[in-house]
Amino acid sequence: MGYVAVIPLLPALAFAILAPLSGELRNRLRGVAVAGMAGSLVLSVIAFFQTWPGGHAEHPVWHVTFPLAEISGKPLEMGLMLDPISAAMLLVITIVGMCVQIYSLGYMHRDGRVGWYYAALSLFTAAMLLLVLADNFLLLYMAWEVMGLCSYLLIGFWHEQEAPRKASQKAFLTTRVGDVGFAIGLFAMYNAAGTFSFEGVLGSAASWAPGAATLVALMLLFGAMGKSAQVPLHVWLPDAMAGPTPASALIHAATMVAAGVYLVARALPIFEVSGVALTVTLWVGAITAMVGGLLAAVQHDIKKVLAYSTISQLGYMFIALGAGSVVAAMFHLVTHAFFKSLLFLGAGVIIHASHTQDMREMGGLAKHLKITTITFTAGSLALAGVFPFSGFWSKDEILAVLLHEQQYGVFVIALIAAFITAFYVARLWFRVFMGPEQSDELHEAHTSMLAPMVLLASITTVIGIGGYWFAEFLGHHGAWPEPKIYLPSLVAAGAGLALGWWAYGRMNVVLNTRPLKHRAGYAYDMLSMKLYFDLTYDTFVIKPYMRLALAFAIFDFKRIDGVVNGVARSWRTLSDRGWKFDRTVIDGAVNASASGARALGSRLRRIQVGRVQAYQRYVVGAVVLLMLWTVVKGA
Amino acid sequence: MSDVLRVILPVLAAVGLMLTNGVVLIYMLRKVLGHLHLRLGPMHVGWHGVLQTVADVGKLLTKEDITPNNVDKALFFLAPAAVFVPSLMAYAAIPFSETWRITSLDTGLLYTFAVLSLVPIGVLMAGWSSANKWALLGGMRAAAQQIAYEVPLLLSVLPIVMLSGSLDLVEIVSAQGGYWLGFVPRWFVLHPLGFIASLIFLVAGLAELNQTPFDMSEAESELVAGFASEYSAMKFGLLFLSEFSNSFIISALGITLFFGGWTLPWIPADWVAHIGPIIFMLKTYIGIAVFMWIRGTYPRVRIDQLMSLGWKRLIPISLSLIMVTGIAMKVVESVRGVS
Amino acid sequence: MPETVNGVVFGILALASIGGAVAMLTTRNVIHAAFWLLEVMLAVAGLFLLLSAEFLALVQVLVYAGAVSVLMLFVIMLTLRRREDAIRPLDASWGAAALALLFGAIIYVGVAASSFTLGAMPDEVPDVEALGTLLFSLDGGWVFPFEIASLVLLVALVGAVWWSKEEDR
Amino acid sequence: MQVGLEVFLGLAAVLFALGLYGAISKKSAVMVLMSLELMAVAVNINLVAFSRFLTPEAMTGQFFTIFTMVVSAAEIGLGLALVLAIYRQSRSIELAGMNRLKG
Repeated sequence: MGYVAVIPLLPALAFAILAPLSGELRNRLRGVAVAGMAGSLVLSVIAFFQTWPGGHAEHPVWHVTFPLAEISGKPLEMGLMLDPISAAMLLVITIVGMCVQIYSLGYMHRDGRVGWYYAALSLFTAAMLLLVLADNFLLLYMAWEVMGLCSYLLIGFWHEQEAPRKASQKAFLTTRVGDVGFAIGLFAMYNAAGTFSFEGVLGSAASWAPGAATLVALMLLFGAMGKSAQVPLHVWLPDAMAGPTPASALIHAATMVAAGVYLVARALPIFEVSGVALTVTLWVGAITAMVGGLLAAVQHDIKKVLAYSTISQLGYMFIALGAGSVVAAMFHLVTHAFFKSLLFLGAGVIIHASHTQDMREMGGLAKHLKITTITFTAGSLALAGVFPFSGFWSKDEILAVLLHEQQYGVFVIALIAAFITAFYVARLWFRVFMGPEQSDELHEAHTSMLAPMVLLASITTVIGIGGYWFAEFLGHHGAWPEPKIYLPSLVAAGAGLALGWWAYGRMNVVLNTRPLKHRAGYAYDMLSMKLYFDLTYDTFVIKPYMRLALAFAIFDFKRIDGVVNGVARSWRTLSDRGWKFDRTVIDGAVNASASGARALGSRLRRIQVGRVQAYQRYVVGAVVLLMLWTVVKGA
Repeated sequence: MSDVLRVILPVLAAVGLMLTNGVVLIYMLRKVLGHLHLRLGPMHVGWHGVLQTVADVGKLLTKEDITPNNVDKALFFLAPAAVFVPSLMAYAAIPFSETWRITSLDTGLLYTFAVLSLVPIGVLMAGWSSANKWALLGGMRAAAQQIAYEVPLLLSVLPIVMLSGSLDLVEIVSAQGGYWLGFVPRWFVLHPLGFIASLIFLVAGLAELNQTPFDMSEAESELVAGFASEYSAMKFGLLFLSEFSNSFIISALGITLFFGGWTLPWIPADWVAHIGPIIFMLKTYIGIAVFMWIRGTYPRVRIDQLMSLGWKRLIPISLSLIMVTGIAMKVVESVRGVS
Repeated sequence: MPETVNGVVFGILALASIGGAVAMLTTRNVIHAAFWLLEVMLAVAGLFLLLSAEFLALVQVLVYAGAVSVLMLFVIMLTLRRREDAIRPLDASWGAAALALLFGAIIYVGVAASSFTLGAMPDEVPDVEALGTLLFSLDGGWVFPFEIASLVLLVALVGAVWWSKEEDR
Repeated sequence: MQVGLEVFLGLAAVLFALGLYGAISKKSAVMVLMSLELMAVAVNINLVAFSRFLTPEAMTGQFFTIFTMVVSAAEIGLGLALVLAIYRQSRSIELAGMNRLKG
């Protein structure tokens, strides 16, 4: 099964081919990236079916390691492994990645740097595939950082404009905060376990010193919160929407942001040892699900709605993890990857068609963009959790886990979040697709953009039913939904949709007044200020930091420069003296020797007659003398 | 005494061959060129003019030998010999058959080229000593041309040396025995690499001979008769003779290197064992006829065209041919070694 | 008997080479000097044959006689403005003569004092095939020096072409 | 008469001395180059003679001769190119005139 190692290698190869080329050539060769992706997809499908039926979570299907170095006697090994979780992730990444790459052929074809876009996309895919195949936390961390870089590159893809540039810096720096936590967690982990491999770390977690597990788990969670945009490190994700939409679909909806979930899912035994960390995870997830949902409900930018929705759904996954269920979290990750990337791709088409991102300037798209409408609707319903779309099944599973773990408080929060989700889905849908048309040149997108959407929509529609087998695949017992769970869930979703319809869909006119704003002005303001997160960071982190930097700068100018200048002045005086000494004594000696040499030279130049043969005679004469000496000595 | 005879007799034979060859070739040239020009050539002296050349030789022998006033006398007298002697020496290594040859040398090919490389010196000598600007220009042109084309001529032969693994002309001929695919004679001209080499050899050989289309050195319309302008009587005869002898040698070399020398394909070797020299002479004269054919057909090129053809085309081509030959031989060797 | 033949041949060649060299140095005509040099080269090629260095003799003819001499003649002819310029003063120099004589004398003394009293040539005769094999064999052969020599020649060729380029400098 | 090694050495010495005389006395650059060739040839005779008498099988001297031939061919090519270049500059090949690089 060595071909598994080729899966991340193919996109990496595509990057290696594309990156060094000139822009023009790179644009023309973007097919290389698509080909690499296709190869990875085929191999991933094969790998998935070789892993099937799974069920043996402890032992990977395929595992290879090689020693990298030896640190104080302990071998540092790197390796790749394939187990059911990896296989499922591989499939998700490659399918979504393939869809996005094909979609981008149409979406990005007029961009002058499309080749670079494909190169970065390939590198990202390679890193993500490596991440899910890694058999240890260190390699995972490396891939994690490469993905961070790619995310930075793709958010700032249009770096000629200010917003993408700032957004890319924000994303990079914010996730970096989480990554510092991750790094500390790695140090603590190595200290405790003496290894980075999943096997060694997770196997020995139960026997660690008290508190070590909690520290490691919390630090890993912190890293995951940065990557997966959990409150309070979520602020970068909405801004990241400044990047190209297909890249957002792949990176900021389907895969990279799910890496945090994947990390926690992998490290869950440590969390279980700690207990505290598990609770923290649960509540981080609950708060994020709530906050994300609320903020999504007041955004006007269609991509930002989806971004906050992503934050909210990732919160859901953390809830599942906090409740100790890898299956529920992973299942929601999978379904969410498909329907959210579908929604993003649809949003791309919508933005293309209506030339704006502001939902207030949209409307009536259903009449003209038939296929987009159908696929987008499928994605919306999945997000809202309506039967039989995939979101219903995966949310149901999370709710079931909560009930089973007797986390009633969080259960209620999750239900409310589901209600809010349904509400903003309805808001989005009615605003975009219903109502009067705001533009008269609406047109459907190219087939190369629609085909991936249709594929994703069909997956979204049918995949939910596979939850039972997915659980079995991951080595757990599958279960079908029970009425006591799906009834409240359906009621919440239905209520949310109904409220959305009542507020936005009921009247077939453009709404320039906002019903919610009228009824709850204060709350609305709070939400539209994004719950003051950015403001808080600005006031308490960025501004003080700038002030501190300014103070240091002033201190630097006044005090340190004064000292430096004083030293410089005294040096100048000193060197002045030295110069005078130099002139008289040392130069005198040098000049004396120089004039001596010149006098000697003027004598010697007389033998430099400038005629070749004179020199020849000197040489021959010298040789003759040498030979004479030799002969005389020898005799 | 027989030792001395063994040395002297072949030399006398070579001189005889050279003189006869000259006489025959003059007649042949006149006839071939005549027929190429759709005329008859000499017809009156003897049957179809066969005695015309004999009469010409008589004329040359009996004419007054004029020595112009200002010439550099020593060199003027030496020059015809300096052209004639190397040309004569070149016969020493030509194998008329496996046994019919003046001397057997391991380095026969190298010897022939070394001797031929002395010809330009005589030409320069003649050109300089004549104290005539046409002669000097012609001599320098001829010498420059021969020097320039000696290089591709030598290089074009190296692939053959590599393929046959010997500098010995007899060995090169025997390397061409046998057949490819059972019926194609293993002549090097039919070998893909040898074919290219033979083309280079033909062009360089023509230039080496100062023959049309490369006859700038004695372009009648420009330089009277080139380096031979001031010569008359038998001195002129010697210059002329050695020129014909040179074309015989180049043709014979080409026959030896590319066309299987004295052998005939498809006929058992012992049938023709005793007529090898005759076959060789026939082939050589066919080669000379081809030279004459070219001479009667092509216009003259310009001197700079000639030089750039030699240095910028033929030398790079023949150098890469050597490289390709080496690689091909290694490949074939390793393939054989594997199978 | 062969010894005698060898001796006679050597005598002729020695006379030819030394005589040619002297003639080259004493003739007043540069063109004649070049031809005398050619004569010396051919005589030396004969000496090489006497020393059983067949390959070297042929190379000597090909390179020195065939190429270098012609090159010399070309340069002489190209650098003469009139035909009469070929006749030059004799450039006799007693100092140079004394120096060269001293040099030769010391070498003669050195040779005479040395222990090289090998009368006859060894019976083993070097042959061309062994020369080629040794020249191109990788182990213990001369292939690397040979390649370096070819590089030297290439560089010299390029340099000569560069120097003699007429314009653009 | 027996032709021994020292005879060849003596011949080479004479040729070398003659070449040396030419090289330091002749005023024409081409003549000097010709004299240099004479010296090179004398050296070659020495090498081949040593090789023939001392190492007939290994042929060391013959290989050295090949290399000296290469070097002297390179030298003569460059030397003549130089002479031509100088002639083009100053219309003369007299060595006495070639002192423009004198400091």
